[in-house]
Amino acid sequence: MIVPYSHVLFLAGVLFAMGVVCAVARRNLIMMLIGVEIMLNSAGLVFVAAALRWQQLEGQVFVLFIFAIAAAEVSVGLALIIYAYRRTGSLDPEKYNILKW
Amino acid sequence: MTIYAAIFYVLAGVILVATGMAITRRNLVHSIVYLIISFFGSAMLYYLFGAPLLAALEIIIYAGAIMVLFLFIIMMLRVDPSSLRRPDLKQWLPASALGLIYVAIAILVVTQDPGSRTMLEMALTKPRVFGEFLFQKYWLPIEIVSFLLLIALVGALYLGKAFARDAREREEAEK
Amino acid sequence: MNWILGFIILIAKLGVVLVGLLLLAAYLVLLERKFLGRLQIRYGPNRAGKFGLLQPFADTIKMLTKEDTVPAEADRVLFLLAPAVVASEALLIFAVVPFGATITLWGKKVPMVITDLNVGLLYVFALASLGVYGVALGGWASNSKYSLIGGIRGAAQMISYELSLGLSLVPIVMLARSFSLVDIVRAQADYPFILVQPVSFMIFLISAVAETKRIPFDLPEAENELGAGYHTEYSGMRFGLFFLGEYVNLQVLGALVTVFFLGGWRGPLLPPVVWFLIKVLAVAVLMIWVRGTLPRLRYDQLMHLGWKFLVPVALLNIVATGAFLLI
Amino acid sequence: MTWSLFIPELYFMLMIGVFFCLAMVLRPNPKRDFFIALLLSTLGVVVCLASVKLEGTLFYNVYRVDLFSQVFKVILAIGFFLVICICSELTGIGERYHPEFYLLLTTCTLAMMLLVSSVELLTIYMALELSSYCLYLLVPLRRGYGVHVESGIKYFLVGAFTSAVMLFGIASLYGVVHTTYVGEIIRVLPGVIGRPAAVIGLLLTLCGFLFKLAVFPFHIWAPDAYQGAANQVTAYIATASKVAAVAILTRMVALSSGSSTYLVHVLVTLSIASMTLGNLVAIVQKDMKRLLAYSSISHAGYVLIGIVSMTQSGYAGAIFYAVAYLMMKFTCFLVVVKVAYDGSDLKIAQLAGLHRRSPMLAMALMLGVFGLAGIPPTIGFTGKFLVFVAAMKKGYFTLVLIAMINVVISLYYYLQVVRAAYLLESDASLPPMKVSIPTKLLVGTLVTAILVLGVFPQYLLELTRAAASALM
Repeated sequence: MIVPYSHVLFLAGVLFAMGVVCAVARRNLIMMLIGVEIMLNSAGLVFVAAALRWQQLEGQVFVLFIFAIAAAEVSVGLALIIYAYRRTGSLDPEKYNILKW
Repeated sequence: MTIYAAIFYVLAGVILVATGMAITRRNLVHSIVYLIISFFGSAMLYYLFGAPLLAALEIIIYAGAIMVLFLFIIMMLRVDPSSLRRPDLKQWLPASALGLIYVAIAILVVTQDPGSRTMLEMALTKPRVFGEFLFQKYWLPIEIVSFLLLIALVGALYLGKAFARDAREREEAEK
Repeated sequence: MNWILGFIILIAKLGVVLVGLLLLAAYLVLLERKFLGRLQIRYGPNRAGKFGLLQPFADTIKMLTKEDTVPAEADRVLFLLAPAVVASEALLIFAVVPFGATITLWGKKVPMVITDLNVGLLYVFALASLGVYGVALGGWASNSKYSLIGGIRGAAQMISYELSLGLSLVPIVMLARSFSLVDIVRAQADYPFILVQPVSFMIFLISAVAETKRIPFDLPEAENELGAGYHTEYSGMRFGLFFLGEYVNLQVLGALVTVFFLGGWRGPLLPPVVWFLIKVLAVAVLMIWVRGTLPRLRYDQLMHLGWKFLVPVALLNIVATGAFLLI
Repeated sequence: MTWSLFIPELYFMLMIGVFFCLAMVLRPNPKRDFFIALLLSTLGVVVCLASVKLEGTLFYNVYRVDLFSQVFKVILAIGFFLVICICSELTGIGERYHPEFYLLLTTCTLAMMLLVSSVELLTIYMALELSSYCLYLLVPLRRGYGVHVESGIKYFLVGAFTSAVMLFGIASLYGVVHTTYVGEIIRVLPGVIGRPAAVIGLLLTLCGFLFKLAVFPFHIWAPDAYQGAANQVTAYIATASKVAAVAILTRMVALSSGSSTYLVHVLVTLSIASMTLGNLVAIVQKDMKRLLAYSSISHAGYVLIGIVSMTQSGYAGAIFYAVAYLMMKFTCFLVVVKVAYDGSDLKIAQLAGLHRRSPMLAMALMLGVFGLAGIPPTIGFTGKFLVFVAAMKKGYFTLVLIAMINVVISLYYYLQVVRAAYLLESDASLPPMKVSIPTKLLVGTLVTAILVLGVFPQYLLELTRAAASALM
């Protein structure tokens, strides 16, 4: 007996919201990427808890794949960010709004 | 309340506080350090939820590889903390509105859902059982993920060299 | 009562291992200085006590009593935290290393390992991958150019070689069919794995030296370019912690090589713990010898060696082992 | 296990291997790369056509091969082939990187093929990610035009964000239904659809697909990615990737089989919003690719009408619409690629005098645009008709009415394009364009298909109905 499933869900939900806030509100490309990582991590928590709830392994398998996704995401994302930084000398997404409506 | 529940609440507190600190720091390196603490907490939770393999991998991949990569980039680009503006009200408002809606929904989920009140029982996944399950049933996703990593590799390599290539092309164009 | 007895035994084991590690680290420093001295045709320390045997104590007292300075513009918290990360990471790895056969004390079986995790090998990796932070954060927090460059180099080098380090151990896991270090030692009852996995052994050794940032891979602290690299700004006991970390890491390296490739504590005649120590020391001496012999690599050579040679060879080795096991 | 079911995918994997070797080993040679790609993609269409009748399941039932998936595989292969066809002058991308371009394009097509056949959430998610990553990398592959990096970053960040949202959705869905198989979810879901966690999970899961389809709140990447990417890449994103998104969205919505009114409400709202927004913003566009981007946002809304009716005829209509959309959009992009031969972005004003420079291309553009607008003898009209009829049968009168109004609005900017091509004269007298014979052949085939299938849609309709019935 650990805790009710809902408590884990709540923890993950708040974490997820924090990730969303970080990705939406922080005016910095690196922090936006970090926000997405936090979101992925919170999804992982839900999966593991759900796997425990149903006593199945599928949820845990999902988490393993999340790790792979996160790794690919960071490598591609950071490569893009460095490329952009070298061109523009800024990490502020506001500076990138050459393209408007 | 069992001892496991107590551990859970302590870890949950640590994770939430660390993540909260991480997303509000102006200095990116501090954010990274707080985030590492948060991922450590998640890894402990995985262990508590009977997934030691995932706990170890969480630390190896998230805390040990991904965050190092972030740190590395931040150090390499020499991001000056004073150049980073604090997010102003215009950005915080929609974000916090979104967050509030989300929390409302989360409370709804937690209170309205009878199934979510089930207690989680202790269980432990042995790495061997996990591996066998993974490679038998999820053979195809593994192939897909290998393609994904290949593509990420190709892309990172291309993008890493892209700036030098652009400069060269511009030089040639000027000639 | 049983529970209390188990707890006492655990504490005792922890204490013995900790004291042993620290003592050994201190004397490894002496050994290194003496041996290097001989290799370079000089004496090494010989004033403090007979053959300089009291030198480690003199060094420790010196470190402890020196002033602990923090640079004015440094990031104080991280600056103070970084050395502790390095030292504790190295010490914590020993929690899963089996250093002797199970013995029976007062009718109770006591395994000679602090804890036997079923994901022990991954635990080792997890801690090893955290060692990067000590280096990178230490270099960054000093707010000095040399330190920063040292830190960046250290981070790049360590994440590069972690890959080949991990891949080189996959065949071992395949042979032993377990992540647990105790099981891996058990699987070497007939023959040590170095006989069947020489390629893995070499890759592991090279990568592990790179992970511990020793010559010929000591670019993060290359003294003729960077002062002392990431720990240029450190003094007193904080520098001592980096120093301690390095020598505990040397033992960790020896212990891991012993467990994965040399059959762990197994050996004829002598008691298991002694065999374990002999093997660890042998690896450490080999490392010191390497340090006295090889020149430092260039940075691009370092990266090429890691990515273009070690990783592909390690992958091929995994495929070959897999094919062998299948047939 | 019957490996023959997996032949189209295996063939594409082989193709990836070929391009990988080309990228790694040989010196770059654009002509050779193009011919290899053309040859292999032609064969790919043949392979997919040959395996259209296969049926069965693979890999512990995570992979289902049925008429629905096979039809979409053929469509994807054709889309891929068409895009390869316009790569003969791949001026938007550095010559050194042509093999990488083909590699990413092929991998993306493979990922979409896997996507339309997967019936298990993890596999679906992974396939979706694979195809997305190929596109994220294709966008900044463009030769230095300045905006490509920015649009690449925008596309990537929005995509990563949505995929995280989708993952969270899958997680909460899994927490309720304790299975990841789509088939079993269908069985379990009606019993638990009343629970908020299930509805929210399903909605968040749909986010990922809506992002691919560029439906309203997830559309912000589309205009920038369309403009920033090389013309050929844009053509691919606009055609093949949209078709795959329609396929998987249809499959996922078919899950709930109308048992949740929340879901219907949300989808209807999104449909209306993206139609209206797309059409209104498209009016002020000056850049051709941005215009097409907003037009595709509005078309996503039309397709949603078909999907939201949740009947067999609705799904069939959506599939038919996707096919029609592929052909019409591709025709427009063909003209864009040919007119902007140096790989730059095309302003609408630059189309001026096209009817004199190349009557054939002008006609193709006109027909493509008429098709997009839904003017009668074209396939676009038939598609819209089918979708609207399906929605009417379900009684969504308001929705159809709004869609009709939108069609009228959209006429304005579509006609602007035609006006530029036919009525405006270019100030500088540009020389007539040389259109090669293969291009003429391609244009001829497309135009004929748009007209003939518009007038006699029976055969295609039968096929889509059969595919839709495999879904139910």
